Amino acid sequence: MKRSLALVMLLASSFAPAARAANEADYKVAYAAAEAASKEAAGMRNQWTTTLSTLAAAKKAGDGGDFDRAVTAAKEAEALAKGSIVQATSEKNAWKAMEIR
Amino acid sequence: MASSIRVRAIANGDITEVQALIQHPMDSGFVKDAKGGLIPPHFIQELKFACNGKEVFVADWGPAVSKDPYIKFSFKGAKKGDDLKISWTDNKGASDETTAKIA
Amino acid sequence: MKAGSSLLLGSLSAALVAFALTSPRVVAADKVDPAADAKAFQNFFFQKFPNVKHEDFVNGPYSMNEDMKRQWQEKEEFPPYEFALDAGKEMFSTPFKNGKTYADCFPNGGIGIRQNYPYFDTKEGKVVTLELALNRCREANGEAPYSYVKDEMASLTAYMAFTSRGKPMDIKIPDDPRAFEAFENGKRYFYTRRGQLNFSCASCHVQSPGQRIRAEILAPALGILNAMPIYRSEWSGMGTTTRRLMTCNSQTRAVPLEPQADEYRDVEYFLSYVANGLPISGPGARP
Amino acid sequence: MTTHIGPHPTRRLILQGAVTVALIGLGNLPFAPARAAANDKYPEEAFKQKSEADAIKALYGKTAEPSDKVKLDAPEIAENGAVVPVSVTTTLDKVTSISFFVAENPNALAASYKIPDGTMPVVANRLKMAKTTNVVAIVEADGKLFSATKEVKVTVGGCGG
Repeated sequence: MKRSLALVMLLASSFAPAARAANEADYKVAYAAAEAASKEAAGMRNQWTTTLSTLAAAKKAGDGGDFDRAVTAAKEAEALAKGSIVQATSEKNAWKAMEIR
Repeated sequence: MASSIRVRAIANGDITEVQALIQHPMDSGFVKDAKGGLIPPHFIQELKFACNGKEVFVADWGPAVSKDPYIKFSFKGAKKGDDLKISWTDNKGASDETTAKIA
Repeated sequence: MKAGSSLLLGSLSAALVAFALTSPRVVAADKVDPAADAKAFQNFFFQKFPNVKHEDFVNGPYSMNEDMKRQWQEKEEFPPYEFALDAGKEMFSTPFKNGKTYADCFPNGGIGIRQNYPYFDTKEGKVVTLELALNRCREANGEAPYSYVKDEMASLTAYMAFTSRGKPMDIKIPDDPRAFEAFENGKRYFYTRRGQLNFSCASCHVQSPGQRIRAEILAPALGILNAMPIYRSEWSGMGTTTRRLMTCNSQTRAVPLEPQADEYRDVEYFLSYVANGLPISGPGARP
Repeated sequence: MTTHIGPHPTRRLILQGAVTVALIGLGNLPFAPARAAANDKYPEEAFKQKSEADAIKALYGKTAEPSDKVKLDAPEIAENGAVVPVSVTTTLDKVTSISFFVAENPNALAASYKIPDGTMPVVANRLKMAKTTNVVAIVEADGKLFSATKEVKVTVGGCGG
């Protein structure tokens, strides 16, 4: 029993470094990706209000040094921006389904 | 500046029906402005209607009366052409009054 | 933002992509036929609400619910837009610094012409709405333009609408391919889903008019702009067509476009054209 | 009042007792005209009260009993909490005052109207309601209070943004 426990401890610790706190570099990368996606959505004139508010939250957390929260929010903003891009692309034709003919 | 009081008084027989709409913010003091600050209370407290020298209707209002307040009532003892005097004062001491002819 | 919403997002985008691929009715190139569109649009509502009188559709939610209609008729005895109307009338006749007035910018002195707006300007090749024309008139006479979402613009359009009350909407589409394209662009905007809530105008105003969205009853899309501008109790103030379109966008969590953007002008053109024949009922009072 | 043990405590006590009784009695008297006078003055106190019961007491100094002779007209679901059309009419006669209360507003009393004789006991107005609650109309007829109550549902509109 004791040996397997040690094994588990070893495994857990080896993962530990990967989940270390995000630092400024991680935040910068995540924020840049989110911002690019948001710009693309704006270019398609289909930005979501929640993309902008989440992006702002990411920036606020980032400026405040809370990089964990900032990276999470930046990833969230990127996902929202990507969602609006998919929506705009698919709606190019999907709108006809609801048209009164 | 046009009066803040719009009034319509129509006599049919001995009964005169009066409707009035008054331009006033009627701020209750519970509402926040865009920047999150409370808008101070600013509402009409007293509204009086008088005809032929007699008070025919007096309203005591609180902040729960809607913006641009509206009121409708009727009274006896007046006829077409009589003057109906309307006046109000608010909690900041501002006031306005107007006189309307009964149609 | 809760992690749950990104989950929702993943499923949303997947569903969207699947939906696009399988949509059977994607027709290669539709011939744009506004007249047929208008007929189909009106018949859809006439059949969906057989006991609503055709001209009543312009009363929005009040054509859909008796209790709301009663509240509205009580308010109409002395409507809250009364002050905006008086202010608009006064502004309309107050000369600019150069002595001219709005009457000089509009056919028939601007009286009783609201039903012809928006129109397609063949010189400019674009739709011109009443609000845009008013600001262009101000600029042409050396005056600063008004905000498209504030009281001055609402008062002016309220007065011009009032002078056309009861006249049937009469929007024309000139024989100009750009006009047909503007109409089609407006129609596309009307049916396109947007915002994180993924609603199009049609999701509410075609699929579920008469039903409640919390306290409010949804208005039918037919004649929905005939009552503009409207005094909304929710805003406790006047609202122009621009303000209504922009607030609808943000309600579905879509970032609004700039006022008088082409999309807004075209969707106004589309919605007004398909309501041809229905009376102008502006200015209106709404929840 | 300090009780003072004097030669004839009981007589003194009786005397003091009598005086206070008189005062209380008097207290009512000036109070009555004061209330009548209060009618002309803006009922500041009543508008400050939180609950509807306190507001009614502050305004009229007595309680009301429901009566089907008071017809209160208010919507089932308010189109919008900021502008709720409410009106009352009654077949009672000698009506001197009509008031409206919104039970769960920050302050219950919304509006109070004085009805001089010759004026019909009918009033329509538009009130603000903070949330779904009871609207109460009180009619003072021939010195007695009668009431009618109706619940009005209030919520926001739209899909919220």
